[in-house]
Amino acid sequence: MTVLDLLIEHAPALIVAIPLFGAFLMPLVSRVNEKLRNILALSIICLTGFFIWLLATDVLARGPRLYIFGAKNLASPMVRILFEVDSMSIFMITITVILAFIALVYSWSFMKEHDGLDKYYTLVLLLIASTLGMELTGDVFNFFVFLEISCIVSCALIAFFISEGEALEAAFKYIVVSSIGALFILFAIGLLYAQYDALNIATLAQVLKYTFLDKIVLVLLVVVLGMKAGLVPMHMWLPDSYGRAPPSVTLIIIGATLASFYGVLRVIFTLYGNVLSNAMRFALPVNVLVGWILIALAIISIIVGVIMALVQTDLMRLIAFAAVAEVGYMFLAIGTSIAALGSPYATTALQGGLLHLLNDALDIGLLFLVAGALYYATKKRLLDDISGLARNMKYTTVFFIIGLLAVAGMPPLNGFASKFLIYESVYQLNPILSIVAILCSILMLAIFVKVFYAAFLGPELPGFKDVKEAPRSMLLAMGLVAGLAIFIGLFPNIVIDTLVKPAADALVNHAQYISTVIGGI
Amino acid sequence: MFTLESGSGFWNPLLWILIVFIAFLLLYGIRGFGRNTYKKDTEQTKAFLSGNKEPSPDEMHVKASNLYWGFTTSLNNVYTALRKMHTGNTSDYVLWFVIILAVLFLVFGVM
Amino acid sequence: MIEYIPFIAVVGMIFIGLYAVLFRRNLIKIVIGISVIESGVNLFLITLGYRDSGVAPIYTSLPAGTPSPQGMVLPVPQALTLTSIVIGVAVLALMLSLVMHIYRKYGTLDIRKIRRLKE
Amino acid sequence: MNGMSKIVKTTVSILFPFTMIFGLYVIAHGHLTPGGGFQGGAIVASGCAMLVIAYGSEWVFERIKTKRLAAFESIGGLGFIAVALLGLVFSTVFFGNFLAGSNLLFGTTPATGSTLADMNTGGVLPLMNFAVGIKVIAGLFVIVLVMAYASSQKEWNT
Repeated sequence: MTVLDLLIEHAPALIVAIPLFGAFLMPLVSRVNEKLRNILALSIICLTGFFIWLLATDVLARGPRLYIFGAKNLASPMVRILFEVDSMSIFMITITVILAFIALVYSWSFMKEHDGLDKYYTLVLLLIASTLGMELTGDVFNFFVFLEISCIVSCALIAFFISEGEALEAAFKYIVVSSIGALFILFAIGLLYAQYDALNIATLAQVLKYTFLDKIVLVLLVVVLGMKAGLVPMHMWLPDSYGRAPPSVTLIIIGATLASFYGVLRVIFTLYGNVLSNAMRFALPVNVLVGWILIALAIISIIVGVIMALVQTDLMRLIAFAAVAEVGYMFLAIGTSIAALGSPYATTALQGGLLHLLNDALDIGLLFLVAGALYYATKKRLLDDISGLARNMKYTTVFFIIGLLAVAGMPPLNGFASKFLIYESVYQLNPILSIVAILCSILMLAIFVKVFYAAFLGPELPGFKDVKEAPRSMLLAMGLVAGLAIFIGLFPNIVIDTLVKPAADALVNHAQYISTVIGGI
Repeated sequence: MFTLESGSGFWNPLLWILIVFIAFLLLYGIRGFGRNTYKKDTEQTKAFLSGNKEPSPDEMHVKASNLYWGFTTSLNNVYTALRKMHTGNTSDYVLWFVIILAVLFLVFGVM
Repeated sequence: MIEYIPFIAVVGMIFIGLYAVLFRRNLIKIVIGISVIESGVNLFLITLGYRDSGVAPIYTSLPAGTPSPQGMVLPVPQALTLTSIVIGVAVLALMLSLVMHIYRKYGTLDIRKIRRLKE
Repeated sequence: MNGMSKIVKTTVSILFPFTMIFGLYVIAHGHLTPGGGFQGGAIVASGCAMLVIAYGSEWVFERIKTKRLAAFESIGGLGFIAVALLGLVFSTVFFGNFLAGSNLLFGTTPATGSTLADMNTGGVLPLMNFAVGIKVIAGLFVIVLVMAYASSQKEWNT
């Protein structure tokens, strides 16, 4: 066994352990030197990325991996803590680590003038570790624990600008909503444990029978995770917290939100994968019912998100409402793929939804970074107060145009590639849904053209004569995201073939997920 | 390799860029047929406001909240309803969650 | 019948907590409501692990004559509950400190007045 | 926050050592009896909170630096993960219990059946309990101190 094999074997544990270790190291290091701390945080993320790359090459080539904590030979497997990594997890952790790297590069300059940065870096690394944990774990209770850690840490980070009352308010709303949600998840986990004496997802998926209690569990898990992902009408915490958190943090919180979305996928496709298409309700298979419920909520999300974004005056809040709409597109694709399970366009829809997950993270993230750069340069949040910034902030303007086109789904940027797949597949389920989605996408373009006009064009206001371009690290971060957006836009096939297709296959093929655990013990 | 198949259609970004490039070339060619009467730094380039003076940038600036006035006014009913929904009250956030939970319980036949 | 009483208590506590979160206006009372929901869920987990006349699951201090694994209560729900309690402490501390700072900024604890972020 | 009356102060002075000892006992015996790092840490931290209430936060602030407590908290967290990583090194699995049954520190194999508990068992569990204990003591004490500090500030409505 070579060193490389050993590293790959232990990669699932190390991917979570290294950011966790780094998080506790931060307060000690920042007593020594501030610059050293920033470099250390970045290198920790790079190291995590290296392990993710190692793991990804192995999992994509050889199928799911199992990592069992604490013991080599298993006497009673059901109570062991285990991580299970399949292609879907690989897809998610790749997104998370990319977002984390960009956020840390961005916060080098953005957070420079604030104090309490040792705690900031600790919390950021904890948030990254918990998000990675949510995506790697193969155990419902650990999922809950990581979810709660990410709630607590995100709440503390949202309240980072503690001198603003609104930040505190947003953080309080976030913690109330998410802790109630997490408690309901714990209740659902208790119900599962009471029936099947098991906590790990694969064992549960194998023995699940869709009893009365399982229905309760399904509803609880889907609704709570949907709320954490920002599904209308449970989305209201999202604009509050996205709009008030520091933009670099927002990027990582987007990652945590997407991890909740991943939870929905895991629950529906893997945990309930065996039973959904067999059980009946209203003379319909339950998967059709679940699919149409998700589609209905998704369409409402798209419409409400876009319509509300149009009238926002606060730039970051506006982008947050656009993020709600983007989450709606993802749920639309997923709902279609569940409702039409087995038909050829279901796979297309699933691939489109997953690709859109990546694109949403990048596009919305890029817009938040640009909004943060504007805030850094002008110290103004409201759109009415800013004007004519394109004269002094040339690079930022270019990045905003890229983000604008990408988020509105204009060719040839990445947003179009995924929305194209979603439109085409949803059209085969029901044309009206597709038409609504396209109309809302056009409205989204109109909204961001308005933002572009208001912030970058127009006369030069006297207060902004000597506004400076954003510092270099922020430009680098924005450039990285923009570059990725263009790359995925021009070569969507490369991403789909290497990451998205295996992930979609892993979701649909839940028998493999189950047999990895049952066979591996 | 660069063509994205969706089962019923396809999307090729490079092809698209090629077409747009050709379209731009054509437009540029058509533009060359026009007459060039534009002269820099003359009266011609100034805004004509019926002889009035040009106002200061502050007054001239159309604020973001005034854009799309027609759209928001015609959808006034929708906006009133949505504003009523977004109360900003934390209890209401949780209430929506409980309502969705209850509705789905009904749909799935738990209650 | 008697073994159902804890479950009834669980449902009761969750509903009381939800009532407090939904209809009380004081921030502190909302925090208490969340705490009550959490206690209800913890009680649920503990009740799941209960076994009639079971003993604590410690092998070395087993009373003589107890059947080895069958006579013990389940340890896993207890571990889950402990984890949940630890998380609950963190959430509670965070919420209370947020309430303190909110009171300082807004001068009120009424949830209906703490809504600068709306629409 | 000012201190309370002399009676309270005296009572707290007498009770404080016992609280400490009990908390440390719960931490140290975490692998044998109910309790462990978090519970014991909470007991110790509540003893410290008692001190804050009786003597006032300023009295405590003169003697304790929150920065040092925060460093202790990091050390606790680092220790926990370091022990887990050592498990990876010595026992080839993360969180592996490499000390159990090794006849080294905490390495004796416990006797089954109804016997007296042996302190020298448990492998890495006691070490993890100590790490968690340090972290929880420091963390909860910092929370109490920061809350006391925030609520003792004069300008409340700014």
